[in-house]
Amino acid sequence: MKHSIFETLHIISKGPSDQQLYQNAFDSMLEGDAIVFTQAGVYSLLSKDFDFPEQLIYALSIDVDARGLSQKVDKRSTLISDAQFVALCCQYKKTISWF
Amino acid sequence: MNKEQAFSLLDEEGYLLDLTLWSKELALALAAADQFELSENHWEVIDTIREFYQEYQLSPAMRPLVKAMSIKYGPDKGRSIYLMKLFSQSPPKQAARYAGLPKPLNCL
Amino acid sequence: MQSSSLTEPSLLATNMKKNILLIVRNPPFANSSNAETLDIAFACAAFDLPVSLLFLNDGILQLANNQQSNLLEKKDLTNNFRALAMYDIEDYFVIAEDAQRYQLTQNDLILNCKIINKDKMAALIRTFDTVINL
Amino acid sequence: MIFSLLIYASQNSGQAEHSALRFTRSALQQGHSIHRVFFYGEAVSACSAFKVTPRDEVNITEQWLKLAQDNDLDLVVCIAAAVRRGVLDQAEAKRHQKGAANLSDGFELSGLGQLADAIIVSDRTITFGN
Repeated sequence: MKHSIFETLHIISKGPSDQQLYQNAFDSMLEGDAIVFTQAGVYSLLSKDFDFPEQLIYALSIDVDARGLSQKVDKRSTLISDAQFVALCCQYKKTISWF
Repeated sequence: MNKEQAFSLLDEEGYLLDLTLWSKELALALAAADQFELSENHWEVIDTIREFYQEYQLSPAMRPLVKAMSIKYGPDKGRSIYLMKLFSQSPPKQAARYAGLPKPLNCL
Repeated sequence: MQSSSLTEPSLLATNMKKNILLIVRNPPFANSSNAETLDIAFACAAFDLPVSLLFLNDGILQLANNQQSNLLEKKDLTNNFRALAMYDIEDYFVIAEDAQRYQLTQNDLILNCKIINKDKMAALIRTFDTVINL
Repeated sequence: MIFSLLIYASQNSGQAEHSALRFTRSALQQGHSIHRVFFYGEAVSACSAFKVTPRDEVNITEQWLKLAQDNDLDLVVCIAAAVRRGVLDQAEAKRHQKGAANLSDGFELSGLGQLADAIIVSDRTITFGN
């Protein structure tokens, strides 16, 4: 793990067509934050030209698989299990849910 | 207003069903039914809580009621211990009942 | 990824007060989230938790004065929002870019808000222990 | 760690409630404790005993109840949000003079103070919505 500070974990569960929500979420991020895409949020991993912020990007693998996206996800993201999701919530100081 | 007339206007918990039907006589009848005497000090609280509702459309919890009393009558009366002495039950609930207001939210 | 450390004691010391940020993002009359966020603020105040509010994006529209919700046969939430000060909640933020988008100035708002630029928002959010964003 | 969950969406409006259930299971499996699961907003519909789930679909209310029984979970439903949406326990049904109560056994109606308490007591309070 390159990063050593774990500040806010942003849990984004809406798809990227909700541009305003994404803008608000990205505007609220700083160094040390990370994103977990869950639910429809995992559709963000589809678009090749999607403008990810610099933060670490995770996606809940069950939500990716359920949507048939496992072969198509953006390689900049890391797929995580439920257990790893819980572990991230412990590791980061707080979570903010965006939906 | 007698007890039966007053009680016919209340819900199961004793709060006024139609807020526009409040009157001082109703408050007196409710207090009498509780064997509770409303002094000048009690009326100050009832007036304050009614004004609070007018202003904010909310029945206040303890903290804002204390603050409203403090603003209107000064720090001696703007203290929770003062309100607790005046009202035997929870002051925000009891005063709201006599004042003909809805039960305060977030009563735990 | 590191595994969580289960041996680590609970991070919360018993008397430590967490500060809470409630984000209001919806316009008036949209759904119940603004009212339900406000009710969380009142409940936290009863527990002496320090609460701040950030009116983000369309949330700023909730603060616009001269609303007449009675025309829609709705209870006026702006009166309820003004009650926050009576619960000793007086820390309100709006984003300058949102105010500009809707041509709102401090004089148009029912609460006395701190107006911050969008690029200061992330730093603001970082100062809170708990964020609720309904 | 001590977690609490704030669920703010119903099973019918998306996936959030299921996500919350999975999170709770996983946290418990890893030895964390769940101080409280607080159902707010549309999530109160999870707690209606009058809800009928088709036989070939998963009944999420039953899953919560099973998880709660096995792990002694505190499932609290916001009383104001619930009453507004027609989810009543015996006391509320009587108070509001409704014909029947429909809060599922295993859930408790209570005030938002329970959420404030959960925030104070828990290391993390995680919101699930959609």
